[in-house]
Amino acid sequence: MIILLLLIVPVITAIACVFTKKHGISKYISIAGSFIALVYNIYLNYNIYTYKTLQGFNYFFYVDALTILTTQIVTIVAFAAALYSAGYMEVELHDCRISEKKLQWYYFLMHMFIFTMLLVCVINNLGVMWVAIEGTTLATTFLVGFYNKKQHQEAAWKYIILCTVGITLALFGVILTYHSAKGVLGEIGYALNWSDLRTVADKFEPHLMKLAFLFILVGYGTKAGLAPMHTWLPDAHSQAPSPISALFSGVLINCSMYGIIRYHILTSKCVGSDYSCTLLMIFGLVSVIVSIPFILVQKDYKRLLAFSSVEHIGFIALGIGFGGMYSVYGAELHTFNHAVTKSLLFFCAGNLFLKYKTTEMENIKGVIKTLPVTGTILAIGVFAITGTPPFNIFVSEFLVLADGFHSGNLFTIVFTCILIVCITLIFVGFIYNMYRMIFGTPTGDVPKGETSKFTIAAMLFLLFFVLIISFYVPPLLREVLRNIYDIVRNA
Amino acid sequence: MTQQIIVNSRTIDILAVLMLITTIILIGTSRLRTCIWAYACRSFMLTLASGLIAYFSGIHHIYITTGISLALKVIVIPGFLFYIVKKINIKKEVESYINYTLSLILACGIILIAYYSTQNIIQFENTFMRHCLPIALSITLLGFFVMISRKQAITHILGLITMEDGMFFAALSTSYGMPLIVELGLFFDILVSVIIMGIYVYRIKESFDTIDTDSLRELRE
Amino acid sequence: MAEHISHLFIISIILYLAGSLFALCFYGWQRVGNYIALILAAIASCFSIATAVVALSAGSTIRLDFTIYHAIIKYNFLLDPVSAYFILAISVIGFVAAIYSIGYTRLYVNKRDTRFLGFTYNIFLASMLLVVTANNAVVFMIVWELMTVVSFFLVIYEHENPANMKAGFMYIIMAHIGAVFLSVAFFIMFAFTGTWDFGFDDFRKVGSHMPLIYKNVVFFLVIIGFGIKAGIFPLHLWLPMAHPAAPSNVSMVMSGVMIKTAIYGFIRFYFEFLTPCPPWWGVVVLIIGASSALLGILYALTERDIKTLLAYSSIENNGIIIIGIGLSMIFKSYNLMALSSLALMAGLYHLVNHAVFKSLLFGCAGNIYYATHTKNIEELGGLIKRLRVTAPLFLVGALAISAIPPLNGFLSEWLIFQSILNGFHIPSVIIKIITIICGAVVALTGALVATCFVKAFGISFLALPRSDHAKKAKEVPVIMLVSMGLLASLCVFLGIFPVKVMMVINSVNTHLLNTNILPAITSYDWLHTKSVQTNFTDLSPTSATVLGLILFAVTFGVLTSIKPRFVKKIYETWTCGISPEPRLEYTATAFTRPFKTIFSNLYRPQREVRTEYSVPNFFVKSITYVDEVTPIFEKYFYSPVSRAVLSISNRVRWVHTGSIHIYLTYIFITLIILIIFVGK
Amino acid sequence: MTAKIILPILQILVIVGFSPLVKGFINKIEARLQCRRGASIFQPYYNLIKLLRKDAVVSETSSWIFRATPYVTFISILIISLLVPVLSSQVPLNFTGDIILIIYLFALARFFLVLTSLDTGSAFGGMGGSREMMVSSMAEPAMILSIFTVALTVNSTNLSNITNLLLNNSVLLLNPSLFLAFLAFAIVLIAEAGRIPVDNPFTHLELTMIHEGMMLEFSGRYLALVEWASSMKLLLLLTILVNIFFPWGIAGGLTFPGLIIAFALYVVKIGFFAFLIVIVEMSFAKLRLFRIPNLLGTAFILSVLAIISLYVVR
Repeated sequence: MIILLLLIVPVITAIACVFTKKHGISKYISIAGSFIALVYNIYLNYNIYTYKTLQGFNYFFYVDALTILTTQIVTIVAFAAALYSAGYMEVELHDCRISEKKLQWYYFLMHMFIFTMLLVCVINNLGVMWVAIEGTTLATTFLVGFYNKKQHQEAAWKYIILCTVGITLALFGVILTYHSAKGVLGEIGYALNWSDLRTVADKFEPHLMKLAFLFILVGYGTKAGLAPMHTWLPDAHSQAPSPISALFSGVLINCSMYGIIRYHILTSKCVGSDYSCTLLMIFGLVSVIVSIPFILVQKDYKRLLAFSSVEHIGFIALGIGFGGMYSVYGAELHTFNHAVTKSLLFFCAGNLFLKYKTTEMENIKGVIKTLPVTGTILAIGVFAITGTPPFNIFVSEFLVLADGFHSGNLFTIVFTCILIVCITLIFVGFIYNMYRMIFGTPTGDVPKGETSKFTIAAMLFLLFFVLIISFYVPPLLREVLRNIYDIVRNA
Repeated sequence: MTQQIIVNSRTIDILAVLMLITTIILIGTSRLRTCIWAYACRSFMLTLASGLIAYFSGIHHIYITTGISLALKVIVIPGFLFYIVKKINIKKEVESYINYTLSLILACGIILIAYYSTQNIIQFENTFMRHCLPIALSITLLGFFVMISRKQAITHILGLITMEDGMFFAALSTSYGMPLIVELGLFFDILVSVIIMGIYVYRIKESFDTIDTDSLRELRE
Repeated sequence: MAEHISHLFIISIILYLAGSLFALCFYGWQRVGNYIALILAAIASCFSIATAVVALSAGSTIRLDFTIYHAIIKYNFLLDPVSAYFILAISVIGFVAAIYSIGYTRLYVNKRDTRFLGFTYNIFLASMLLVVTANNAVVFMIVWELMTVVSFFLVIYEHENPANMKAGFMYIIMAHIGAVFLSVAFFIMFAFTGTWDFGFDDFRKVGSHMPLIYKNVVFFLVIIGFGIKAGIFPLHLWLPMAHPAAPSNVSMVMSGVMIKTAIYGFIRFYFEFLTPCPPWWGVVVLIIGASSALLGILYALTERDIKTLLAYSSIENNGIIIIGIGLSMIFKSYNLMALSSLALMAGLYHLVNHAVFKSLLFGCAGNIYYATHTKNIEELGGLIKRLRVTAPLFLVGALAISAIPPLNGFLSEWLIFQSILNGFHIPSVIIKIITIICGAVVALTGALVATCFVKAFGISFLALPRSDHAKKAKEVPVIMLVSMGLLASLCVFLGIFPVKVMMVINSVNTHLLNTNILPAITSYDWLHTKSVQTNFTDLSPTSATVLGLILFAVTFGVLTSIKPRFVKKIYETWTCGISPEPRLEYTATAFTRPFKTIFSNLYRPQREVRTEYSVPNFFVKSITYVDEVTPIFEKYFYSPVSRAVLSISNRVRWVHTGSIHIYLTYIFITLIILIIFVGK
Repeated sequence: MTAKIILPILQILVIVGFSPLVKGFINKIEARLQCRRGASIFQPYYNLIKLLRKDAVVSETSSWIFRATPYVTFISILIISLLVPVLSSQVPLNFTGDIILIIYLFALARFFLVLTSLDTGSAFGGMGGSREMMVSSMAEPAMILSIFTVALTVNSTNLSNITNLLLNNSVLLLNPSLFLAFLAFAIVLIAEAGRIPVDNPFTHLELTMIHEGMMLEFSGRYLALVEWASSMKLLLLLTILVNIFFPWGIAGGLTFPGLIIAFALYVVKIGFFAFLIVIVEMSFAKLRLFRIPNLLGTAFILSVLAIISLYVVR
């Protein structure tokens, strides 16, 4: 029941947003709703801290450490995005780019999107999880194409087609898993409950599971943005409104990754961890490598950030693939870090877009003078996202890389070395592209000053997490991460 | 009893092959309406198979899925597609990047791959799976292939629902369908996604004056 | 005792951080915020000086472990004599630079955000102190990069200038690459520690059981990693760009002490972590040091921008320090501990000397910039009459850096020569010869340094002003002069009373090498001062200075007695009959012209003379003379590499064609490949 | 004890007193060999006395550097003359410094001279200064290496110790490496002292002058000090050469007769090498400016060979 509450809050918020008579009030409803979800999630977190797992409706819902981390990320970024949207959309409304009715639908879709993501996490049944992941695509297509210009439609079309295709492929994986589970569990109904599957996964038919994992990896990998299935990602991220891009980059890809990890656990138990770990490592590394040229040579700052998401999701996959205690720990911490940092950067990008009305980096100079707060946060965020010490991403990347060396496996060490080279190149690309924009003499006649207080508040909210994790991981989070390792190693 | 099982599975096998043939028609034809008809036809056969399996196995909830499938896949979706075709007034034939002969050869290749990849699994099976699983996979992959090779946006939808048909059939033939709640969710998803795609096809037609996805190349590096 | 030291240290760090926060807090009053930050920095530096002094005199080792756990990272700090020595150098310069900044930042008041300067400056100093005390690889990397990032912001402080931005990019990118090399080095060693601690204590033990091949890899990684920070050739590229780009008060700290943190790294790795090390490591380090020293000064020689010149000279001086380190490594690997200690002493002595005189010189360059708003020495001249105090201060710095006795530069140069001479103890003939050749390189370098600084001082301070900037120059605020005076007197002190310094360094070496050589290298003489002594000879700069003063008194007395009333008549300089003009003066370019010709293989000078005639072709309207030096490392190494990376990237970007069909094909092919090759 | 006080004074007196004579001697010999009568051998003394009595003209462009330079130059050379063994191998002040200090004291003198050359704002001075720095820079490695060769032969850089050891252990002198070092040092000496073929001390023609160019603006007492310093430098370099490579006859102790003999032999040896310089000056033309590095490069190679042979022979 307590889990259901988490799901109900966004649904109610969504409906309230769209059916409220006063148009102006919907943004407050949205902020309040997401704030309640956030607080509630922290409460759930304490429950997990005490009980390790929670379940509801006869194991229809199942929450463990892995879930709670993902939902925590979802709620944090969702709250920030709600806060940010309030400011961002106000400006858009003011500039008459959208109508008030449309804004209400925007909030509706956003909260439905949040709902589907939460559903992905808390649902126990892998089949329903598939439905929910597909649901995220459907909820967001209109958000990608929100402004309804040519390029938005194009992005939305690519988004829905590529993601749906990917997810349909994943369905085959689900079916195969179900089939093999049925052979063991016999009775249908429970046969797709993850909490049951994980206990009997070692009895599954290995060939089936191998094939199933391939489909899952390609399918959910498309949604997660693993290369070479990531092609929708830069388009969708760059065309969606910035708060939505933040949700995309920060949490949506994590939700898909969450799905992959669930299957990874089953597969490793069934066929040994080498198989899925190696696949994850390869896809992870390919993603990191693929993102390099696009980060090095890039004109559009939102695309730059999108490609950086490809890199980071690759990194997370690698961390999971390394499979050591600290690399899994690091990868999961990285999920959190990436979510807050990348969302922060997308918020900065949103402010830039509001101010300059362009996403071309060449046309923007001297942000630090025009938008002092955004510029400063962007300057910090760029260092944070590239894994520069002392910022949070460094910590998680460091853990993963260290574990890569610690494993002593030559294959892993080679991967780690390549990874380090890649990270360095990405750093170069990021710094070069972004800092040309942040500093320098402002061009044009763009007036000085920040756009909205809400956007600043949202950014400071996320910056708080960035900085806190840089120096200190709260015990709650640490405990959650430890538990995740236990879950992944199936201990 | 054994005799019965063999007869049952042969029946399903035949239906499977028929479905495969309709999918190949989808690749082989150049008329959009024919494509939609082929889809409706295949969906019907799928529904038939579903009903037969429900009958053979005696699992009741499959009847429910059969019913929904009949309504959705055979009536609503093809109807919706016809409606779109009419609404946006597509006259052009379906263009393809690959010519028909080559398409068919590649389709053969894809079917081979499907058999090849499932061969490890099906050799232990004794239910309908022997042929059904590879065929289901073939249908999925062929649907995918359609999406790749055809230029028009509407064929993307067709390819996608073909893939979903394949999946549906796979689930049905291997495990007598998924749990009911999953099936319901699945149908809901298909319906919503087809509607959303339909809306976008319409919007694209409005903005780009064509539904040729070749023109959607603004966002690139 | 140990308690107090750690308290002092923590207080100083807290003060730095408080200063930086205060700077930000004073939102409306930029000046006040900045001043408070700088004053707090100065006070904090006093605390850290106290820390270092107490720690060095106690000779003890203090651990500071903070129990804030960050995942698995523990915040451990260790204050041993090595750290204390570096803390001393950093905080002395930090102190002086903080005072100097109070005056210098007036340059920026109302033009840009000076609070930011105060903010970053404090963090910068604090991060350097933490770098030299970190006792954990992760903490080290964190504070190391913090130092880099903060100094990057300082480099691009005047970001309107595209050249500064370029310098900043170069700096941050190269520094980051260096950090990556370092972290790989740490990772490799970490793989052999068998723990998850990352503590330096574990690394100290790892050297003995690590396979040599891995040690060699780590050795080279460390050379590159720290070498970039130290500015060794050919990894120096960022240094002559970044140091001049930063405001002068920051350049003081960057050139004076920041690049020394790399030396600190070398010492930690080569004397603690990777021991025992093979002799050839030392040889490699030695050769790197010697070539950096020579090339650094050769590039400094032709430079016209005074701050770039100083930056190149920093490369040279770092090279000399590295020579000391390299020699010490060689001796150590042959177990000649006393000599190892001597060579290390030479290096460490030069380190602190360089910190002092380079900060002095950068400060004076800052004065020049403050007064004239130009850094090009061709536009200066005649400043000795306008900046009456700055000029002698600069001269002291120039003399010190040219190793002219009795100033401090000479002492360390002398020690380097002595260590080189002691190279005859090395069993291997080839290493002996390399050592001696390095001695010749040091000698050549020394002579070139003198040339370079004669030029720098002579052209910018002497003769007639060459531009309006120089003509209108006025002396800078007193506070800047006072702080520079402090450094100048330090130059003299360190030169005349070397034994004090050597005692300090000896305590460092005793900790590091377990050899106390103090009795062997100092002795009392009849002037009751200590002289420096090696098995070759001894040296007493104190008595030499006294002697010089006596002789001066005698000479002056004799001359006065010969002609009691000596009259100086003032006339203009004879210039073949025309009245003297600035245009007739020798320029910096001309002054170093002979060197350009001699080393033309290195410089590859590109000369171009354009003559413009007026209407009848007999009268020359103007002559333009362009004389450029080809930056060979940039041209033949860095540019091709970066161009290759970019062109590959550009080609790969084609992958995103924009066609949804192609994208679908990627997924399809991936799936098929996986099914065929993996899923089977 | 008295000897310890007297000897340094004696040394200074010898160097200060005889340096103009060496110059006069060289000029005289050279004139004779060119079939001229030449000026008196004591002419340099007359010049100095005259100059010391004169007032000075100072350029209005110049600064205090200009006025400080003559003293700095003179004093630094004077300090050197206390550190070099002239008559006795036991220099009382040898704890003060060694050959490296001497080299850097020369550098001190040069540093200020070159600064002054820039101080007056005349182009000639700058030209002279620039060339002087070039020559000395090129000479530095060869000088250091040749001195290192000697130092490593006897394990000391202290001139007094070197002379002592070589005197007591003359076998050491029969060493090819020392011979090579001697050649290198001789070339360096010519360059450092500003003699033909590197520099022409007799000319004031701007294209050929190096050392003289820097001194163009000096007059009166200043010129005297600088001139004197440069002749002392020549004598000191000769003394170092003579007493390191040919230490025979130098007094081992501080006995009066020993010093007398030493002085006699010292005069002979200096005279001989001064004569050699004359011979060299007579038989070579002045080199073009950019040929000088080649000459000094030769010296460098010789000194490297010296070091190598030293190590290989050992």
